[in-house]
Formats: sequence, C-alpha cells, structure tokens
Amino acid sequence: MPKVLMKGNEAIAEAAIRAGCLNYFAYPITPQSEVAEYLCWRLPEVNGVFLQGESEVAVAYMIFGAAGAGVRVFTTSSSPGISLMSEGISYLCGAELPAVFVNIMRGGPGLGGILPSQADYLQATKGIGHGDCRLLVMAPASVQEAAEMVMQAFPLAEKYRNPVMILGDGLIGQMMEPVEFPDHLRSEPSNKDGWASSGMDHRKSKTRNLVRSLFLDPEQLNRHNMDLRAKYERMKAEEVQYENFNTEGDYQALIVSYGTMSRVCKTAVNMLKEQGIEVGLIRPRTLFPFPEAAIGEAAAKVSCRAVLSVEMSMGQMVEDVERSVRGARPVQWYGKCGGEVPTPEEIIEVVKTTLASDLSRR
Amino acid sequence: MAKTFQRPQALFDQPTHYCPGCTHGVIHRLVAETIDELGIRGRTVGIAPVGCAVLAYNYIDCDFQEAAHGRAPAMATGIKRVRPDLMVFTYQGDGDLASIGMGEIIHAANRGEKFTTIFVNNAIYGMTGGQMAPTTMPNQRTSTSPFGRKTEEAGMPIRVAELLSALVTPAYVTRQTVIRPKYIQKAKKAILKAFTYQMEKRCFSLVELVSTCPTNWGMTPPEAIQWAEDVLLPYYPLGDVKTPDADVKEAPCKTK
Amino acid sequence: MPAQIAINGIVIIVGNYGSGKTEVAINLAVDRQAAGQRVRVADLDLVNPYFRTREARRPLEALGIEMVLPPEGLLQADLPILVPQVAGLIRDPGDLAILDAGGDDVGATVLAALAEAFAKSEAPVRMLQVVNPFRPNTDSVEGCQAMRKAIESASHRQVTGWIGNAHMLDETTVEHIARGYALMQALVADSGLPLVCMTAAAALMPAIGALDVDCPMLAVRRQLVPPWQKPVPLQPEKSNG
Amino acid sequence: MQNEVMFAGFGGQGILLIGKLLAHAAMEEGYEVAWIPSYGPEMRGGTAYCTVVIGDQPIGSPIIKNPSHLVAMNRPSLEKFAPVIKPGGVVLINLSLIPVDSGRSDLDELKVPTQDIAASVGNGKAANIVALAAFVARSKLVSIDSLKHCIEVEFAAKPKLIPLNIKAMEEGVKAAL
Repeated sequence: MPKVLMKGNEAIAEAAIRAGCLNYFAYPITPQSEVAEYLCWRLPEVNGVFLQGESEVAVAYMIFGAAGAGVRVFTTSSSPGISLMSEGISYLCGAELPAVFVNIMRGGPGLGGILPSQADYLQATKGIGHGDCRLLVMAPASVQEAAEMVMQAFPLAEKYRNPVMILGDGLIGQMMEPVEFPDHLRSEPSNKDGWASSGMDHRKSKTRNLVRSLFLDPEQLNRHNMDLRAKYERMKAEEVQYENFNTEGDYQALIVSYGTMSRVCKTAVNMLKEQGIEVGLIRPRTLFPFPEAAIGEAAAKVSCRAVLSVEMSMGQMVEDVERSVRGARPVQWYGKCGGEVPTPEEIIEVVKTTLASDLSRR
Repeated sequence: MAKTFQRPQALFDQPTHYCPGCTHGVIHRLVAETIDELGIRGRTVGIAPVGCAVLAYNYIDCDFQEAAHGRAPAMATGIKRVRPDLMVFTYQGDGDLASIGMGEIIHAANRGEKFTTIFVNNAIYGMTGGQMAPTTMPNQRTSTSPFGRKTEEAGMPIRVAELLSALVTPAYVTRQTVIRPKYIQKAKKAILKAFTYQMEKRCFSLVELVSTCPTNWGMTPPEAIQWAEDVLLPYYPLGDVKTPDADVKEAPCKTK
Repeated sequence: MPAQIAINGIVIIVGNYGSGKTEVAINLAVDRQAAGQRVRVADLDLVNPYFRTREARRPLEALGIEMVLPPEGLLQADLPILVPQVAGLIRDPGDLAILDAGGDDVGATVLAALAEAFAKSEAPVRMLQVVNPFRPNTDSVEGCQAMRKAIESASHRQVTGWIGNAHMLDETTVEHIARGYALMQALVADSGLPLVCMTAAAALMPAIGALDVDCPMLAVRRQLVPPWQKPVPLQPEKSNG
Repeated sequence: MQNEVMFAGFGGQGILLIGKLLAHAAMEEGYEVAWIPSYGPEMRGGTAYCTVVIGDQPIGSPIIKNPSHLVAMNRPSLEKFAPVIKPGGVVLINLSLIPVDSGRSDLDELKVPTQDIAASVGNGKAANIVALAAFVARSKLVSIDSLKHCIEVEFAAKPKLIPLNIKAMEEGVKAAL
C-alpha cells in the first residue's frame, strides 16, 4: 500500500490492527488519546473489540483477562497511566502472558506535564512492576518505526510469553510523518493451546489451563523465576536492536541516544561534521535488551575520547551506557526534560566542551 | 436420593483446605453442579480472587485465571469481550469485591458485562487473619477493629446487592445464603439462574451469599450459624433485589 | 530447682507476638518427648505466615514427634487453614498434645472455633501464656494481665499458668533471666496462677544454677533462626526423671 | 536541502490543517516530511502552531529553532516568530488581522487579506486555505497541482466543501502574484 501521512498515535493504532491485534482496552490520557479516538471507530470496522475502561488499573487487568484467553491485545497510555498499570504488568509477567503496552511518555514526576519526555526509561527497563519482572522495551524514533515496532511487538510478546513495551515520547505520538505498513501478520498467538484459558472444548487436549502467578511452594517459585530469568537472558541474546550512525570512520566522541532525542543528535552530528568534528552515534532500538556490546565496542575505538548519553531525562540511560563502556572512556550525560528538548546547537556545544575538557585533562 | 451425594464432574475429588464450618466448600459444589447441569464445563472460565478462595481452581475443574486483589471483574470483562462464547464467572469475597475492587465491580456491572459474579460475604477478611471488611457489622470485633466496628469511623456495612441494584444496567442481583441446608436449594436456584442469564446474553448478574467464618469470628461452627442468622440476615435480607424483567424500558439487556 | 515440667493432656501455648511461643512449644515438645512422654504438636498459627512451628517440622519429626499441619503444598500459604485433624487431636491427645496458637488475642481467636472439640475431650486442658518481660507490652504485671484478658476473651478459655521466657536473643545474660524471674514472681502473686517453668538458652543452663530459681528450667535450642544462622541441634538429653 | 515552515495563529483558524496539507503535498512529490504540532495547553483556544519539515534527506531533529518560512495568521504569532525566521525566508502576513509588518528587511514579506478573500469566495473560514495557497505560490515548495489534489483528498468525506476550498486556493494563488 502507498505511503500515508499519519500521526504517530494513529499509525500505532493502525499498525496494531495490521498486526492482527483486534482487541484494545484503554483509558484516555494526553499525549496519546488519539490512539483510542482512532480505534473507537476503526476497530468496529474490522469486527474488533474496543473498550474504554474505568481506570488504567482496570485496563491492565482487562488486558490480562484477554491475553489469558489467548487473543492478541494491547493498550496505550502515558507515564502516570503506566504507573497505575504496573501492578498488572507484573502479574502478566508472572503468569507469562503476551500483550503489548505502548507508553507515550510525558513529563513527570507526579502530574508533570504533557510535553515529550524520556523520563520513564528506568521504570520501563528496570522497575516496571514488583518482583523479578522485565519487559522487552522497544523505542521508535519515527512514525514509520513506531508502526513497524508495534507490528514486531506482538510476535515477540508471543515468542517469549511476556509483555512488550513500546516506549515512545510525546513527539513520536503527536508528530505526522509518512508511513507505509507492511503486510498483515497472523492474528492469534500460535502457541496458546498450551496455556490460554480459552475453554477446554476449544483445545485438542481437552485438559484445562490455569493462568496464574501464585506459587506457594518456595522451591517452585524459585524455579519459576529461574525460568523467567532464562527468558530474559534469551531476549538479551536474540533481540538486541540498534542503529549505527557515522561510526564507520574515526570519531572523537560517541553519542548514545534514542527516540526523538536521537534525531536531534543526528542533526548535531551532521552539523559537527561540517565543522570538521567527527562524532559517532549509536541509537538503541531496544532498551531492554540494551545494546551493551555494540556500545562497549564503539566506545573502545582508539579515536574515541568520550561518550555522551543524551536524553530527555535527568540521566537514566546513562547508567546503562556506563555499564556498557565499563570505564574504558569517560561517560557524560546531557539532557533536559519536562517538555524541553535539547536543540542540535546545544548538543554541539556540549560535545565541544566535553572534548575540550577531556583534552585539557591530558 | 443418591443423586444429591454424587460428586459433580466439575468438582475435583479431594478435600478442601477450608476450615470446619466454612461455607466455601458448599458454594464451590453449587457452582460445580450448575456448570454440570448446563453442560458448559468445556467453555467456562472461572476467576479466582485473592482471599481464602484463591485456590478455588484446586476444587472446581474448568479453565481458570487467578486475579489480583479486586480485579476479577476487569479480567472477566477482558475475557468476555474478546471471547463472548465463553462462560465466565468471578468468585469474590467481601474484601476483594466490596473494598479494593469496588470500582471494578460497579463499572463491570454498569457496563452490563455478560458474566456472573459469585460474591461470598462473611463480614470479615478471612485470608489475611480476620481484619475488618466493608461488610463487617457494627460493633463486630476483628483484628483491626479490636473494640468493634465503630460506625462513626467506618460507616455502616455496605449492602452490595442493594448498591449494585441501584444501577439500571445489571440484569440480576440477588442475595442468598448457604448457612443451613434449608437455604441451600434457593441459593442453588439463584446461581443456576445467574448462569442461565449469562447464556442468554443478558447483562451482568451477581449472587451475594451470606456466609460464615467461624475461625476468624472466634466461634464454633454452630455458634457462627446462629450469629449469622441473628445478626447478619436481618441486616442483609435474602431474596432477589433486581430481576431482568424490571426496568426493561431503560436497561440495555437483551435476550438473544 | 525442680527438674521436671509437669504437664500432660492438652497444652495450649499462647502469648503476645514475639513472646517466643513457638520456640517454647518446640523445646517443650523435645523436652517432654525426651522424658518419655509421647508428644504431638499442632501448628495453629493461622495469622502470621512467618516463624511458625511448621518450619521446625523436620527436626521434630526426626525425634519422633508427630506434627499436625496443613497439607504439604499449602504449608507456606497465606491462608488460614484449620485442618480437621486438630479437632481429632483435641479429642484424643494421648500423653501430651501441644497446640501452638498464633500471637496476641488475634492468634488465639481460632481456639474459640474449636470449643466443641475441647468440650468433647476428657483430657486435662492447660492454656499457658508465654511472657518475655523484655518485650514492650509485657514488661509489667499490668501489661501481662491485659494481654491475658484479651487472649481469654478472644479464645473463650482461661489461662491456667505462665511460662517465663526472659531473653534478649543472642544478647541474653544470666542477669536478664534473674530480672525476668522477678517479674514472673510478681505476676504469680498478682494472678494466683502458677509459673510452670522458666526458659534459658541451652548454653546458659550451667550458669543458671547460681540463681535462686524455684521452678523448672526449660533448655531452649533456637530453631526459628534467620537464614544466616543455623538452628541449635535438637539433641534429646537424657531426662533426669 | 531542507525547508521548515512554521504555521501559527489562533486555535480554530485551521492552522494544523494547512500544515498537514503542505506536508501531504510534499510527501506526494516524494519529499521526506514531518509535521510537528504544538500540543501544549496553548492549542486549546490560544495560539496554535505547527512546523512542517520538508527535505530530500531523512529528517533529523524535529525540533526547529529557526524555521525557513512563516505563515502568521495573527499578530502575536508574527511578533513571536518573525525574529527567528532564517534570512531570505517567506513570511506570509494575514493582513485581515495583522496591521503591522515583520520588522525585518531580510525576509520576503507577503501580505494577504486572507479573511476578506475567503469571504469573497463564500466563507471566511477558508482563510487558512487562502493563506496556504498564497504561501505555496510564493515559496514554490510544492506545486499548485499537488496542493489541489491534497485539498480534494482532505475534503473527500465532505465533497460539498471541495469547490469552496478550491476557489479559495485559486484566489490565494492570485494574491501571491
């Protein structure tokens, strides 16, 4: 199909349908309410299910119920709403149910503001719920990529029987860009007969399924958690995605940045090139698993003297960047949040200052 | 009749973990019998609550999901919306339904979600050790109301059946009990009706069952039954509070 | 000091949270079993899922002490599980049946639900309240009596005697036990109920002889220890009796 | 080559829509495009603005500090954004509401009485289309044919509005000559 001009939120909604997900439960919150406003008329066209829940707490468990019944299901929300869903996300991880959560981040903490932010990085990658639970987290940097990631997210969620989160910022949701949708995917988790509470009659085995996360025997619970850990390790081995930008030749500094922020950084890298300063950029497309090896390797390049984590937050991803660089190079953070987005000019300034201070230390 | 003592197919043949004098076992049996009689075991999904009945799936033999505290109605909504062909019931206690999950039950009932709720009201939190519930009676002593429930602080106990029947949408709301054999047939009929209405795609139905908790009430089982009759039943009167044929003009309930 | 703890039939152990009921119940069982009584223990703590008698079930069973517990799969459940075997144990306790109730009046509430079984039993029933005078609410005669009243009201049963469990865990000295004994004496005078025994860590027992204690001493080997400590081995000593 | 166009005015003037129309037309012509709204509280009744980025390379930063061009539909927008426009850019001034000019000599100022023109073709509400058409005719970022096509697509669901808007477009183009 030809390219169409769509808002990120609309593209996310349409992509889910094209990924065969015809079930959506949500509660409105800026800056992602367009997803619900799109799906409330679009889903009935394809005989799908649209329901506006009474709260994000309830929505998380509507997702649980539907996922547990063996269908593709997703929701979208923004930072405070995701906080309310986080208990349910932990239960989904515990019960090993596939579902997709989209977080179009806004400023925080608390009510914060509605403008773009990346301040839920740690929540998404490390602190999404109680217990040893993890999400596979994907971070799109364009409307096209948001659509593609939504379509990848469902099979990934089903492959691991684990929720997947698309972590976008307000701009990704609100911006309009041309988008082209890949072809339809299948519409049901192919492995659901083994676990879904979809009614015994509907399964060859005619034995019942229990969807649960309670394990009273400590040995059993430990084993369950070891199994979950093995899954997360498998994600680390198989699902890392990232983009290299201007890293073929020598560069004096390496920027790590994701989402909208990475696009600003790309502009800065291009402008620095015009001034004769080469800077490489790595853009994580998955935040969990994090492209540790790629960043570690890129930072270790002989010409590279410093690493900069640029974020629309007060320094969250920088912890993972430091972990990846393992002390081989100085790692710095630069960022703004609450709706302020660093401009290319500011980033150029920071890169130059960093390189100068690094030189003066030698 | 020998039939009375036959184990329903939907009930596992194993003793329950419930305390002597607890009514969960009887209610499990009534639900299992209903599932058998309607022949729906293969397309039924139960939702077990947080509470003493968290392990209900160990006794009732059909597909089950295990809820977070209070969220069973949201989960039932999720299942029923995406799989309207399944028969879905939630099994909830008073802490689960009337306290932490009050928002979920009211909205599910008001949307007319086509599932059935079995609400076990024993006026106390059983699982966590006898704390005060929203349905605890005035002056009733619990581990968090050691001097008795003070209504000036905690208000009067919530009559869930009446509260939900104030909504226009729900199809069937009734209160029954199983504390003595003489009440059980009526309770059974109510559960059967509630499931039947679900099969007929009528809006939400709820069966409240006034129950006993001798262990946490600190009474022998006979004392508990007597107390329930003397104190609970006058405040929680038995009978249908809302039937599907009332309010037909306004309610969106439809038979198929 | 008298060497023997004279108990038989049904002994219910009650007391406030953290008084050491469970350690007392376990060690009392070991002591009596070693003295030749056939002992059974029921874990009636339905309230708090931590530090219960069931955690010591393996060493106790190794000594031949029979445990009445919820089914294996539900041992760690946060559920009040009152198994029917408890009523059977009460009706027919044998030499000695120790019922370890939960803490405070809340933990003792379950006893009221068992009133019928108690009524049908012909065995003597004792309800012993464990007191650690170094716990905040039981550091005075009034505090201990208030707790007794609350437990009696919740359980619908009377306390029949005291067990002095004076300790500060690993920091316990002979001096602590002496001070605890003084409070127990005052409690006996105030209540008119007997002091069934005092306790002391097995390692402290040799030093206790110097004290002028006019009641049996129960040697305690701690079983419910945090994961970084090892329980003291429950070696049954040859009883003096 | 990259051009950034800032559209600004009161909420209700159809600012976001004309931004979208330009982005759509540029996309149809094979350019890389991004339409970036302001979705802050100001979009509700206050100032509304959006930026359209058109380029022949993938678009980097969607945050534009100095746009190439400005379509100012009210006075506060002109006063706020005219100072940051890159030298040489086109600045469309809605003469119906703005009695002043940009105050810059290095810009290509285009003054169009958009409301009056729209009213003359039948509906003052089409002022945004008049402005867009005039801007496109002057800046030549996309062809008038592409613009016409996109207007027809945009109003496909309300076909009665198409002739009015096409007429408004044509008058806007004339105004830029």
